[in-house]
Amino acid sequence: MSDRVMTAAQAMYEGVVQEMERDDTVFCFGIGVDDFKAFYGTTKDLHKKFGPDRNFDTPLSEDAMTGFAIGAAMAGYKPIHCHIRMDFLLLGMNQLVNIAAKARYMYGGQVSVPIVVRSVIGRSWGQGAQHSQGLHGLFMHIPGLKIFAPSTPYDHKGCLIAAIRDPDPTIIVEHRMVHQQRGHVPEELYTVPFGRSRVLQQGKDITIVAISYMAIEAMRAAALLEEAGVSAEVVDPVSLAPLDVDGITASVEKTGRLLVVDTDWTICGAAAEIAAAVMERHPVPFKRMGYAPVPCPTTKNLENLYYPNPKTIAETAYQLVHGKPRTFTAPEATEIIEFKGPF
Amino acid sequence: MSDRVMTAAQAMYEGVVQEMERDDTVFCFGIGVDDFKAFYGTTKDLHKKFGPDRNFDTPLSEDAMTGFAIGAAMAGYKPIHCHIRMDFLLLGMNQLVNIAAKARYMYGGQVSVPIVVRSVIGRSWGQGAQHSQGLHGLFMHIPGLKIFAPSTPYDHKGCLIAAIRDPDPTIIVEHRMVHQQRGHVPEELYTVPFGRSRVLQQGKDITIVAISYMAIEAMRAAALLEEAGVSAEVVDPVSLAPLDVDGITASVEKTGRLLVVDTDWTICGAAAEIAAAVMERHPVPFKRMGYAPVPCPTTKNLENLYYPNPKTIAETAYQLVHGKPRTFTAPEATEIIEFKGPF
Amino acid sequence: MPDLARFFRQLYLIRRVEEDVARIYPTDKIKSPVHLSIGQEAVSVGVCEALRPDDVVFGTYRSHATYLAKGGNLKKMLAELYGKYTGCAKGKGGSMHLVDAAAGMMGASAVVGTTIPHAVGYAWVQKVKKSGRVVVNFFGDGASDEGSWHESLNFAALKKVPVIFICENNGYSIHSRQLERQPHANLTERAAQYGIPAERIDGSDTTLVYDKVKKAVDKLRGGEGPIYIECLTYRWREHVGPNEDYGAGYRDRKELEPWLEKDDVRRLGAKLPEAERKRIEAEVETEIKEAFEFAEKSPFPPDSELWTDVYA
Amino acid sequence: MPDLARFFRQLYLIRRVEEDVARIYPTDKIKSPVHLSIGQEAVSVGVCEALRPDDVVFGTYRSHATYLAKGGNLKKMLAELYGKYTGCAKGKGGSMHLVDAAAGMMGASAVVGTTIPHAVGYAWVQKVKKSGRVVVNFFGDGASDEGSWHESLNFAALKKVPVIFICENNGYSIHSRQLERQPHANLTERAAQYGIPAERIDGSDTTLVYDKVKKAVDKLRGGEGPIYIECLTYRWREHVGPNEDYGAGYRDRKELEPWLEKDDVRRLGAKLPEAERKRIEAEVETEIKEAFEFAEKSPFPPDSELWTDVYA
Ligand SMILES: Cc1ncc(C[n+]2csc(CCOP(=O)(O)OP(=O)(O)O)c2C)c(N)n1
Ligand SMILES: Cc1ncc(C[n+]2csc(CCOP(=O)(O)OP(=O)(O)O)c2C)c(N)n1
Ligand SMILES: [Mg+2]
Ligand SMILES: [Mg+2]
Repeated sequence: MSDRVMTAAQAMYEGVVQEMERDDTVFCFGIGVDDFKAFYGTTKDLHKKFGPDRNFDTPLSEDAMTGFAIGAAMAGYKPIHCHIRMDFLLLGMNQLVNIAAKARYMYGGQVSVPIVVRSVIGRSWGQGAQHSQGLHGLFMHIPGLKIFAPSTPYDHKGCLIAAIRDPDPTIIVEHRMVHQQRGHVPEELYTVPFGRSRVLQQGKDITIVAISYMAIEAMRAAALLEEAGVSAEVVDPVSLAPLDVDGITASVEKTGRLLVVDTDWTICGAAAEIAAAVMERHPVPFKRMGYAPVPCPTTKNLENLYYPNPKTIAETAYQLVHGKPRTFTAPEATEIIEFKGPF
Repeated sequence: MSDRVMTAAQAMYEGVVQEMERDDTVFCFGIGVDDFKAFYGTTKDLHKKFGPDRNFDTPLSEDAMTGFAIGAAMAGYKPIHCHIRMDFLLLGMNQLVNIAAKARYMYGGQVSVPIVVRSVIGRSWGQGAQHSQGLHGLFMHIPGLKIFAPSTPYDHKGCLIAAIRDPDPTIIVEHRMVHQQRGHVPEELYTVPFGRSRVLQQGKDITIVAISYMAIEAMRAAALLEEAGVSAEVVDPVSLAPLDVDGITASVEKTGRLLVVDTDWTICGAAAEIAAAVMERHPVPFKRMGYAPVPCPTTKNLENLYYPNPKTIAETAYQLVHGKPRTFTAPEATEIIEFKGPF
Repeated sequence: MPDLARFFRQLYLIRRVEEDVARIYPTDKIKSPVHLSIGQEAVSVGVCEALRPDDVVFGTYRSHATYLAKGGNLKKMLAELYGKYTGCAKGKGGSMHLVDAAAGMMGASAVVGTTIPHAVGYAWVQKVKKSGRVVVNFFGDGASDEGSWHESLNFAALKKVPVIFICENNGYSIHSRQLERQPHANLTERAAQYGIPAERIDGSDTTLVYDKVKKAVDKLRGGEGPIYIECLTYRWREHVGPNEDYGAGYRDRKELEPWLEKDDVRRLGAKLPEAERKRIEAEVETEIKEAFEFAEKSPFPPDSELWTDVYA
Repeated sequence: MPDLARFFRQLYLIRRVEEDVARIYPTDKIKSPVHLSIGQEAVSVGVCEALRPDDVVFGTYRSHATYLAKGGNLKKMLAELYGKYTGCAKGKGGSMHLVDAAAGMMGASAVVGTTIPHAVGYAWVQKVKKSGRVVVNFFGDGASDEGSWHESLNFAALKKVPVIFICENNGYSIHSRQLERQPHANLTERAAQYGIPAERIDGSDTTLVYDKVKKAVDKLRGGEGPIYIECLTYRWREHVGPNEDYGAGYRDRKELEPWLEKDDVRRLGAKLPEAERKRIEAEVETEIKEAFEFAEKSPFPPDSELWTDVYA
């Protein structure tokens, strides 16, 4: 159904509209959701469609706005709190970690906090140290939170709907370069399950587990690897918490090698966890890739070194498979096509 | 020199006094540092000794007080910011992660932020979900931060002095049950190096890497294991960032097995990182232990299940060494002796 | 119409429960911190008596009074302090996390200032739903230092939500006086700058608190909001734990004296006919005795409870 | 004594630099966001002209004006925007993180509200050292929503530190008007409640800003502090990027008109003898041309720079 091909951002928009039609208690809020930029287009005119109480702007008050969402959720509503940058979640950490993740437990089951936190990784166009961070590693550390990090338009819609309907606090890790990816999206309402990974491409020589935008880069790397005779299985975890350790391990049992590629740092990150969890069950040769362990530089030539890319992913995978290096020639970087400035 | 045996809390006090005598720009501040409880006795009367500008109380404003420390550090002072609970650092995350860890980098080397953040894990006496957390896993994830988590009185003094003198932002993870441990502490000023682990006990069958209070529990477990004929090498990482991966790996190369025990959750935590980093270099059978992946319950019987203890550590280690279970009988839990309420 | 007998009953109940908690504390049966409200009961009672059962309150770690004043179950509270399975949070929360959703006590947090925005969010939903329900948030002079206070008041005023901010100003955050943390003792004036009707009152006068809150509640039910009331009060015991601490050096026992004179447990008790007062006292004593027995006898949670209530 | 020629030179420099940044932007040579101060220059110039070189300022992501007004090196600024190794942050920071420690520009952060407490900490050290140096913090009406604003003002007032809070109120946070985020446009009155002398002034009048700040600085050097000044101003271009955005729907071009009339680049220029104005303009144009050439010609940082400046 080629008429149902759309971007991930459009899929988010479609999903939220359908859920807001279905359930009156669902509402969006956050800085800029009702302006003409409309949170990357994903909340476009929702206030006109559903009224100003269901899509509204806020002051710059990430701490209290997170608490506000928690209070509204305790009262039975389903807030979708939108952050144009994941970096700003650091201002809401106390509410997310000390309250949202713990409320049901410390209140002995009397209280639920079904909030959805949408946060976008702002990589591209020289965002620098404070506007480019993927920080899902921090949140995976905290029991009580659920986390999605979709890479396909299909999963964007399905994860959003699942998050809205779920009684637990859920963080959706988005990526503005992923927002522009296109793919088939069914019209009907559907959910994507928590705790289930998705095999994006089957392969037999190595399992590449790749998160968010890195799933897209990994698919590009897999194409390069194929030319070099290496068959890579690309697995998108989709759900970072709970994590589909069984599913990922099954793939690794088949291929015998593991490469984890993240849009985040590897130390105490998803890459560390996935590697450790798989190794506990089925030890194989493995490697981790992610941000260079430094703050993100602004200038393009250093930024290019900071992120894994199809070339470095293919080279690392090749080395793991064959035990020797091989140089790959990467196609032109697509970053600027996927998101162009100024913001 | 038995006259130099003291508690870790006393060692902290001695270290800070000596550094404040040596360097006029060193100062302590934080909620309650100048009251009669004196931050577990570690800042006792420093304001009387050095004046009210060098040991002062603050409003409840963890976010701005962290920023205040950063500003004072930029001006060339050496702030020691004291938090009676590590849980409260979540309110200062934005300043710690978005500024302290990144300032020198994003300002191209023009600015340094030599702050010391002391934060105490408040386990014991029914602290519950929000007053007991070790959260060092979160901070290890962030490049630009340095982290110490000492377990001996000797290292408490040496880490504090090293942190004060270091030009980078450093977090010291303390533990109020560790505060009561006694040991030899030299009178002179000395530093403990970043990035160097400490072998607390040599052994040949298994390496137990154990952090903060878990180093003490691991030593107790090692005694149980010895009775069962298992020789455990107990390694205290001391410095969590940078981490002494080489030193830990060398121990694992010798023993052939690894058990990591943390006072924090294992998912995306120090235990995940240590396991993954060692496995990348030298794969061996390993296990991770830490908080149960739930918020901390308040009631004692559930809390006992939440934490690793000498019995469960010994049992896990034994299973790793012998591939079969064995039940250990633990001595009376020492928790209440090491810290008794009400706070 | 304020019902003095009812006020007295609630004040007496809270005072006596906490005195018994303090008495039992040295036995270590309660193995977790307790922050007593002794001396501050009039605030919770005055406020909660002006509320409907379906109105909602959010508290702090110092919430024994709030919980009981809002009609929270006493047996479940004491069982919670004892860490028992029959506690309001199954023993998982303890004294700092009292909750009784059925009674409209929506929870208490041990991280200072964190429930202020919860109350705003909860109240915003009431406004959108036009439920007529009112939300109250209790917090201290210390909590007012936190950024969440500013952000929450600003947003509540912007959205005009039906929330009453009750600042229980006992003059201290742990051992720090208000003027050691704030340049002026003018929290009410600060709150007023957000366009919130704000008033500072004597929080030891139950009837006064009741009257002010009653008027506020009436306004809020009509769709106006928020309102801020600073209640001056005094903590008689140590910040945490069962004892007095006038010897610790940070405050003098002289400070306590005027508050002892204004103690509404005594003042209101004295206004009741003696027989009635005695009857109420006897009833309450029985209730308390039964609740402690209930707590003592109840079982600890089964091990499996470690794993429940994390995810739904 | 205000030196009008000097004011004009600084205003003209900043205006022209930013116009050229906007002109060059579509070439994609500057591959990072730019938040232009066009229209707001009078605030930075009026404030910084009243400071000594060893006084210190902290800015925001919108700090081209602040950086230049404080005497930051123009070549290094443009090289930074171009991502070059010769930039003030070696290309690692970009437009949002301008810094020139030697000139007293201590840095700018892209997370709104984060530098307010830095200024307080820096100023506190000056007070303790009795250095006589003064610290200024620039932030917006949006930043005033943040909890850090409340916490920082409270603490600065408590400790009486020599900091001047300059609220550059341009009426918007991105596309949100102040009254869409705050119940009243009374930030000055809010600040005053912390016991801080606070005043709202027309931020388009360089001389007025200068006079007010000069008086404030004199007070602070004597050991008093802090002081708060809200400067009303207007952002002529879009929030981020090189263009105007009056067609976007959130504001009308009519709003701009009064500000165009009060434009001090024109007003002050007109007060100078024409020859002097022309000479200044020519000098500045040369300086700008050279700086752009410098930026263009400079090399990008070597790969090894990825790894430096993380740890000392
Ligand atoms: C965010 C945070 N900072 C510090 C603490 C430590 N602490 C616990 S209670 C308290 C005092 C709070 O004072 P106030 O709000 O006036 O309430 P009171 O105890 O007087 O009832 C402090 C500082 C905490 N629990 N949370
Ligand atoms: C903590 C935080 N929240 C949100 C943003 C997104 N953001 C960037 S600039 C801006 C507007 C801030 O407005 P104001 O302080 O008035 O400064 P102005 O841009 O008007 O100069 C916002 C909301 C951010 N960078 N940081
Ligand atoms: Mg108080
Ligand atoms: Mg603005």
